[in-house]
This record gives sequence, structure tokens and C-alpha cells, in this order.
Amino acid sequence: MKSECKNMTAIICIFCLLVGITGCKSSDKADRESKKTLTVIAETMFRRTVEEAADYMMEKDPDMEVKIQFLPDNQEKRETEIQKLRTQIMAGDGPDVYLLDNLREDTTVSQTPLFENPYKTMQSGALASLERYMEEDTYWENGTYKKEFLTAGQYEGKQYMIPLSCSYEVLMSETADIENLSDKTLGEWLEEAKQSDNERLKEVMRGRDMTAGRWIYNAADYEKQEVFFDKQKWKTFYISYHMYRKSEWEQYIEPKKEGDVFGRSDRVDFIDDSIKAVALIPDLEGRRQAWVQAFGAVGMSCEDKESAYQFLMLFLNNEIETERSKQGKDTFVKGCIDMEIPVQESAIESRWKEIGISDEKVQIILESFREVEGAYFTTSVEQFLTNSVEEASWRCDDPNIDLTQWEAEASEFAEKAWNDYNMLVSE
Amino acid sequence: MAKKRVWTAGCAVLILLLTCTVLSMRVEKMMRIEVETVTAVKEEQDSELAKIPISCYNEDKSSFFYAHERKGLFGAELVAVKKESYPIDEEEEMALIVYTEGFDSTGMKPLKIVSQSSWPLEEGDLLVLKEDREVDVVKQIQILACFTAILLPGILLLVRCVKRFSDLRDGNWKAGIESFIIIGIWLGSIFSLTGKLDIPREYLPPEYILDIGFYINEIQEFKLLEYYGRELLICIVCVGFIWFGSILAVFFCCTYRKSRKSK
Amino acid sequence: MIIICWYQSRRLEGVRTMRKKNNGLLLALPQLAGFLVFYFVPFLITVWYSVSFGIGEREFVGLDNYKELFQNEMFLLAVKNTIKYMSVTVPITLAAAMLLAAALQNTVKAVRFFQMSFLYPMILPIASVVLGVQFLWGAGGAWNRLLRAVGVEGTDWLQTPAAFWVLCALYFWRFAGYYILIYLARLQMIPKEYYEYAALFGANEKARFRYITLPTLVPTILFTLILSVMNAFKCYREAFLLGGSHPDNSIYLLQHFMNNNFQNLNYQKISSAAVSIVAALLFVTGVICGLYLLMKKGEKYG
Amino acid sequence: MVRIKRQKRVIFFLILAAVLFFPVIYMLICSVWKGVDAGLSFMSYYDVFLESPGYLVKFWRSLGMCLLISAGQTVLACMAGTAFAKYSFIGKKIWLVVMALFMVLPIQVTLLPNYILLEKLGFLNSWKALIIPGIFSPFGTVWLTFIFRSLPNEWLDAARLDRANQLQIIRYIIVPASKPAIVTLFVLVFVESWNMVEQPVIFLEEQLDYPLSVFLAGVAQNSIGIQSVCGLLCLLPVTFFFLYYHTELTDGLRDTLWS
Repeated sequence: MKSECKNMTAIICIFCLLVGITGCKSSDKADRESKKTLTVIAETMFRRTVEEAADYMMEKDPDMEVKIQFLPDNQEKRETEIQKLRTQIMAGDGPDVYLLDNLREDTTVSQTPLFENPYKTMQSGALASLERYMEEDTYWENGTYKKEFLTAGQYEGKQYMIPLSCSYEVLMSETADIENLSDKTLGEWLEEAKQSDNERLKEVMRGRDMTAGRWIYNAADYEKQEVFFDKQKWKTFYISYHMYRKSEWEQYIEPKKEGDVFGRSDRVDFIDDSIKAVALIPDLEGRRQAWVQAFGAVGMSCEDKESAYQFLMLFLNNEIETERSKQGKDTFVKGCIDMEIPVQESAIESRWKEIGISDEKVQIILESFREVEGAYFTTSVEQFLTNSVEEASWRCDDPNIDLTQWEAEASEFAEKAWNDYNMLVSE
Repeated sequence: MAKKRVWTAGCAVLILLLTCTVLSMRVEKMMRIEVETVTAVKEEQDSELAKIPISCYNEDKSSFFYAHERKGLFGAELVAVKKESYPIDEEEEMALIVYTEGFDSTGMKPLKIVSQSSWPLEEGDLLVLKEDREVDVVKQIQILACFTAILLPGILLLVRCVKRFSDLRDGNWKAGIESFIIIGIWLGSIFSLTGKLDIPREYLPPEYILDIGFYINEIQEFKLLEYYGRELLICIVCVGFIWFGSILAVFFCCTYRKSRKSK
Repeated sequence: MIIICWYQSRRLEGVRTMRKKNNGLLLALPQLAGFLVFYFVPFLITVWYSVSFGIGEREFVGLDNYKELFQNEMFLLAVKNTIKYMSVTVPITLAAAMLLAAALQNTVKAVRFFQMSFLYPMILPIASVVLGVQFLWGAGGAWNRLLRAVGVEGTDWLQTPAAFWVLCALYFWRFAGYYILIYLARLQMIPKEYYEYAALFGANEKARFRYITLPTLVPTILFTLILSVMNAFKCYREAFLLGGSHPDNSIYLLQHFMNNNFQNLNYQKISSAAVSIVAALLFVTGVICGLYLLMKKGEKYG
Repeated sequence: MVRIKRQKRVIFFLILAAVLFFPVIYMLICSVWKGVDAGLSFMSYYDVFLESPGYLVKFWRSLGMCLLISAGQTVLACMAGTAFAKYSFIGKKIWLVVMALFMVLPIQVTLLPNYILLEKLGFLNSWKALIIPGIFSPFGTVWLTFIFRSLPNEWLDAARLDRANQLQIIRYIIVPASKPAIVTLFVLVFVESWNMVEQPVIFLEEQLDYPLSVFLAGVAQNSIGIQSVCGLLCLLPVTFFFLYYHTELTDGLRDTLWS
């Protein structure tokens, strides 16, 4: 009998040991806050616009509280913060609204993004589809949003991500004789640059190594799991580009006039009065596309998706602007979340008018904006291509570099890019 | 036999690491660079410009440092952060900058811009606000002297306590507790003594406290020997006396124990 | 209900032996309870994640995730590579560890002093390991300089399929010491009398190893087999630092697949992959235990 | 003939020693060597030991955590190991197979469910989140089961004659008999929990609470010197354990049991 009761006491003490360890679960879930909270995750460079939108949202809806978390700039802190965020998202208590910046192909500027590959994140079910709210919203009918950009944020017909700003490269020439370039491919532009005496065209073509990831736009379709990256075309262009650059380098003495450089990569917002015509730089297949810079999305685990969508749209519709103009105040949020190129014509117009660009130039910018056929998200492969080609082109000026060296480099980069695209698509 | 030696070696390393931890806390506190900070002051009410002293900028006038508060291991600490900014123009010795540059990224909190620092700053250096206090060199020398004074007897005591520590392994608790107490006293005394030390940062080397070369030419330069020669002499004598006394004490109790054991 | 009456029936007919039935439960209770709470419940969560989709409120989708997983070509490549990786590294490491342990077992005590250094490769910080590997096999590394001295043009080994052998060498170097220690700990417990007794009957070194050391090691070998699978997954940080998140096809392992999907927030794929790994291993261990029991029924010893 | 045999063996072990001690020598060089131009400098030792208490405080925290995990796991493993090896209870075989299998799950898989579970238990952002899952890991139990199975049962029956209860049996018969295995288990679990990187990053909030291993896993090239010094710091406890338990590890069964 004695051993029985000894056993019982032992069981009881072990049991309370385990309860002690696992107990102490403070039931903080009990006092459900009365206020609805909206958690937002954003990049530090959107700070001013996001904070102003949050203040506006709290004014409009008093019992709504907007909590903003900014991804740190310091690389190490950002790494651990993103690791933690990813676990929280998958565990189901991630943030409600995402306002993120896409991967930039220039590694000196780029930071690790929260969504490594936006296309894959859309497949993972972490984001909520926004069709329901977009039908009710009048903005999509009478707003000037460029509908082609929406396809970048769609997967299986559902809209998961909304691009908020984009970026594309242009050729800005002082003389108006570039109409004949409008429907040509990048390869033909290179031939054109060899004969033509348009200094700006030569500079742009010499600077192609700065954005080598953009030689073929949108090289993979993640939904149909196909890769359009044409290795052969890429290799031939690589070799002809380097031969052209080597010949130009030998004749290049010093800039003819102030502002001329050896290689140039322009964007529309560098426009000034001397520009007469603007032409979008095509890729090897002759397509003209922009790439998404900032984009917004709503988390699947968000309880109040309606107000999350409203908050997201504050950066597109001019609700804040009209409200603030009634109160006589000025606002930062003018149809765009950051200083990249806005995704709607009304915002482009208002921004460049404010800077004081003449109407005629603004029309040229809008003209180039209408020429854009679509947008896509940058991935790590474009980043790899841009860096490796940029590095390779630095060696272009020492004399003993010859054709075989370029061929070897070209096939190595193209092979790796093709391999990585296939991995990304089918993973 | 080997177990005993390993156990004593382990305790010695343990005590060494504990002393290093305590010392490093004090060294970090002492090596904080003293700075004077200033905030961007608006000229007139509505103008967009503000004035800060020229001395805030580095040589090529491309950036200035500001003291940023962050949560450290032991409470809040100030750290130097570099900020890019270019002065619009310079009057006699004040620089004109855009008002918003004097504020942090949220635009509400004014930055504590470093105008004067005892040593050239680098990113991530720990800072402390300079309060002008009268430094009593004599007192510092005395504290330093008694710090060195307790070094030798302390080490001898520790050696004895490490031996006693090994008895703990054989199970007699009394020796264990005693050696714990000795270690506690040793660490406490180091901590409090170095705490009282209050040497202004200019007299300490730029970033490497054991930089003997710096101390030597500092003594020659300020000719400290002439002014404080007398106090230095007294302290050296006391330290010598204490060290000699402790060696004697150890020698005496060794012979006493040997005689007790042989009886 | 069924378990209780099954349990009662067993108690009644069991002869009351010296060892009472079920008195071990009390001893094992804390470990079993802790294991249940901190390892079994999370595994159930993983299984639930692998059969459902979405984040926040998840809806049941049955085996879609598994179907999608086994159609995923990268997953099949990763499995093939991992099996090849393990079939190369595990036998070599275990065999080498066993031979070294046996050799070290009855040597001069001073030599045993090195026993503690077996664990040092495990403690070395990852950054210096990668630095060392790049120093040896990197583009301008020592290996290439040696080859260039001999006249052969050295390539950057880390990008070519040869990186696979670099990874195997890394695994061997890092975990050989680990297994030697485990085997040594087991061999220490064989009383010396067995060996002296065998020596009496004129058994030479090889026979002693074959008939005494090996049979006692069999359960530990089974254990280290499972351990080596666990450690293979631990080697992913070096592979990740050497080859990046998308390495050469030859060293694209399961860990890369899981890590990339973790980055892409696609937890369904990881959980279904994990559950299928556990199922495969369950099958493999079942087969091994079957063989072991068969062999054991053959001759009784130990 | 015997002398050649011994020489062969000594050479063999010299090579083995060189291979095994290479990491330590390599770390010593890294901690002192500052590149071709800078030459030798002890700055990284000064940085770790004297300049700021950050590294040492992290070292104490890591040491405390690893000791707790290893001690806890060894004690539980001894108890559960004897239960599995010597006693019988319902479903013993199934438990063993399930435990062995769950050791294999890779870290990316177990990270998320553990996070969910610990969040429900309220352990997040405290040392409990790292230590308690470590204590209950099945690694020790499965291994000690294999080890204890080889101990003859007669010893237990003899002890039972003197009416020793289960804990006394473990304390006086089983643990001394398999001391090499238990010490090795203690050290292996210590090293295992020393290299924990993913869990602290996910379960702890502030950067300051992270143990030393998170810093050691950083790949920043400029801090290789400091990382090597911290690596050497970690060698101290492991070396101490081995030297202290040297006799048990080398002499095997005969001396320990009857001494």
C-alpha cells in the first residue's frame, strides 16, 4: 500500500511541475480592445506619406487605431526583422496592410525585400484578393489609373497586389528626329546608334550595361510556369554591345559639351527644357514595359479587410488632397506614395506642374507614359544580370580583351540566368 | 589528482572572465567620449533656415554627428550617428542650414547635434554629455594607487580561494561558501573602486585604453611629475608597503600551516 | 474504452514477475509529457498545415498540396540530390568513425587526450568555415594555385558540379568527430574481459573487431544512422553561404527548397514536404527494424 | 616488428591530431591575423574582453542557457532511458520510434509550429522559449535507451533485493555504469544548443537578448577576428568538461564501477 501512495504523490508533483512550466498563460486575449486596430508594415522611405495617411484615417474614423511598423534601414536589423515578420505572417497574425518597395536591380541601393519574389507570395495564400472591394470603388472607373499595371499583381484572375509606383527608362533627345525608332527593338537601336550622329542616342546605347537586367523585360511567367528568356538573342546582343562599346571607348576623348557622359541611363523625371522628344527604351523583343517599384497589398489574416483596402486606396485616390484643401492645408500624398513615377496620369500631371515644368514637356511625359504596355516585378535574376554585366563591362577598356572572352562571359551569364529563371518558376 | 588540477584551472579561468566582465563594464563607461550638443535654432519665426556652429561639421563640411539615444545593456545610452548635410552658407562661425535638417526623420524631435567633442568621433561611438566639474587630480591618483594596491593581495587571496574551491568538490561546503565570499568581495571592490575613478576623457587615449605610449608622452608633456611628484611618491610607498605586507602574510601562514601539518 | 478493457485483460492474465507491469510509466512521464507538448503537438500543427491552404482562417484542401508537391520538378530534383548526398556522405562518415573509434579504443591514454578535439569542428563559427572553404577551393584559392603550378588551369570549384564534393567533404569534416565520440562512449562500456577472453582463444585483432566490437555497436549504428539524417539537414547553412539561395543544379538540396519556400511564405509546401519525409523515414526504419529483428531471431546474443 | 607497428600508429594519430586541431589553430590565426598589411594585432582580444561588456554578457547568457538545457536533458534522458530500456509500459515501442523520427525534422519545419505553440503558452520573448523545448528534446532519451539496453539486468535485480526504489537504482547502478555515455551526451547537447541560431532570432524580440551563437553565425567579413575570439571562448567550457571527466571517458567500465 505504501508504494502505491508514494507513486500517487510522485505523479502529482510531476504533474504540477509540468503545469508550472506550461501554465502562466496570462489570458491577455480576454480584454478584447474595444477599438479596431489596423497594423501596417511599410518601408522607412514611405514614412511621411504613410504617417499622414494614418493621421487622416484616424481623424475620419475615431475608434480606428492605425499602428505602423517600419522596416529598419540597417541591413542586419532588417534581416532579423524580416525573418520574424515572415514567421508571424505564416502563423496567422501578420500585419493587415503591406506597403513595400520591390527589389531594385542595383545592389548598392537595394535591401532585402519582405517578399523575396512577389509572384510566389501571391501563390502562397498570404494575401487577400481585392476584387470584391474594387468593384464597389468608383475610383477604378473615373480614375486615371493605368489598367495594364494591374495584371502584374494578379494570380489566377484574382487581384492580390496593387502597384503604387513604377519606373521605366527613356531616351530624351534634343532633336525631334527619333520617331523612326518608335517600333524597333533594342538590337535595331544599337545598329541605328552606330550610324546616327544623335549624341544622346549614342550615350544611351553606351550605358546599356548599367541596366543589363532589363535587356529582356518580364522574362518569366510564374502562373503558366514558362520562361521567355531567349539565351541566343541575349548572347548576340551582349557581344555586339561590347564590340560597339569598345570601339566607342577608343574614340571617346572627353565630353563635347557640359552634361555629356560616356554612358547614360535616364528616367522621365530628369526632363529639362532642351528635350524635344522622348522615346521608351525597348527590350530585345521590341516590348516597352515598366517595372513596379512600390506596391500595396492586404493580409489574409486581417479581420477588417474593408478598412484595410480603404487605407491602401488613400495613396491612389485624392481623398486626402480634397479633404486637406477644404481645411486649407497642404499634403504630401498626391496620388503617389514615393518619389518614383506615379501609376496614374492625374498624379503625373499634378507632380510635374508643381515642379514648374512647362505644359508642353508635361504632355511629352504623359505621351511616353501612355506608350508603356505593362509592368512587372523585378526578381533576383535581373539583379544578378545587372551586376555581372556591369562588372564585366569595366574590363572592356583594356586592349587584350577579345571576342572569345566575351563569348565565354555571355554564355556563362545567360546559362546561369536561364537556370535561375527555371528554378524560380518551378520551385 | 588530474581532476583537482583541472577543477582549479577551471575556477581560475572563471574568475578571470568574471573580472574581465566587471572591468569591461567600467572601461566602457570611462571611455565614453564627452561631447557638447546644440539644437538647430531658428533665426526668425517663419524663415526656413536655422543656425548651428561651424564646429559641428567635419573638415570637408559634408556631414555632422548627432547623439542618438538607444536602449543598451544597462539602460539607455547615447551613440554617435553621422548625418549627411551641406551648409547653405557660413557667417563668421555659424553655419546656415535648412531648418528641417536639424530634426530627426519624423520631423518632430530636434536632434542633439554634437558641436564639441574631446576626440574625433566615429560612427557608433558611445557618448556622454559633458558636465563641467572640477577635476581633483590628487584624489584620482590616490584612487589609482589604492586600486593597484589591492591588486597583489587580491590575487594572492584568489589563489588561496581557488585552492579552497577544490575542497568544495570533495563535498565540504564551508570551503565553498568561503571562496564564493572572497570572489564576491574581490569583484565588488574592483567594481566600486573603478566606479569612483573619474578621469576626464582628454587624458585617456583615443580608443585603446592600454595605450602605454600615450600615457608616457602625456606625463612628459604636462610635466605631471613636477606638480604631483610628492603625492605620487607617497602613493608608491604605500603600494609597496601593502604588497610587501601581503607577501609576508602569505609566507607566514604557509610556514604556520606546514608546521601544523607536520606536528 | 477498448484500450482500458484490453489493458485490464492483460493485467489479469500476466504472471506477477519481479518487475511489476507499467512501473516504467512514472519514470518516463516528464520526458513523454514534454515531448508530447513541445514536439508532437507542433507536428500535428504541421500536418494540419500540409492538408489546408491559406493564412488566417485555413480551409481543408485534402491532398492537393501533396499532388502539387510531387509534380514540382524542383522538389524531385532536391530529393534526388539529397538522397545522392546522403548515400555518399553517411556511409563514409559512419564507417570512418567506427574504424577510428575502434582504433582509438585501446590505445595509449595520452593519445586519448585528443578526444575533446573531435568536437571542435562543430563549434567553429560558420563564417570562418566558409572563409576557410573559399580559401581552399575558391576561385583564387590554394587548390587552384597548386593546379596552376602543375599546369592545369584551375576553375572556380564552387560554381561547378564539383561543389557537391566540397559539401560532402564539409559534412565529413564537421560530423566525423561527432560520431567517433558516440561510438567511443559505447565501446567504453564493453568490459575488457571480453577482449582478453577472446585473445585467449587466439583471435587476432580483426576477429576481435568482427565478433566483439561490431555486434555491440549495431544498435548504436542504427541510432547514428538516424542522427546522420538529422545532421545532413544541419549542413544547409554552409551550402547556403557557398552556393547562395539558387546554387548549381548539382547541389540543390532539400534544405534549399525548404529555405526558399520559407522565404516565399509558402508554408504548405514545406509542411507537406516534411510530412512526406517523415513518412518515408518511417517506412525505411520499419524495414530496418524488420531486418534487425529477423537477424536477431537468427542467433541470440548480447 | 612491434616497434614499427607502434611507430605506424603514432604517425597515424599525429595526422589525425593535426586534422582535428586544425580548426583551433585556424581560429587562433584568424583572431590574431589582420590581413597582410596590418600584420598581427591583439585588438580583437581587447575588443571582446575589455572594450565593452557586450560580448562577455552574451557569453554568460549563452553559457547559462546551454548548461541548463544540457543538465535538464541529461537528467530527463536518464530517467526516460531506463524506463524505455529496463521497464515496460504501454506502447513503449511506438513511443521510441516516434521519438527517433521526430529528431529528424529540419529546423525550417519545426520553427513555425513551435512559434504558434509558444505564443499560445505565452513563452515568447523570454529565455523559457529557448530552454524548455531544448530540455525535452528526444535526442538524449533515444540514445541512452540504446546504451542502457546493454546493461545486464542482474544488477537491477540485485539492487531490487535491497528494496532500492527506481530513482536509487538509476543513481547508484545505471548512471555510474554508463558514465562515458552520459558525459558525452552532456557535452554533445551543450555544443548542439550552443549553435542555436534560428530559434533566438524568431522567439526573442530585442537584438540585445540574442545569445552569442547568433553573432557567430553572422557573415560580416570585417568581424572575423572577433568571431574567432568568441569561438575560442566557446571552446573553454567544452575543453573543461572533457578534461574534468577524462578518466571516465578513457578508462571505461572497469575502473569506474568498482572504484
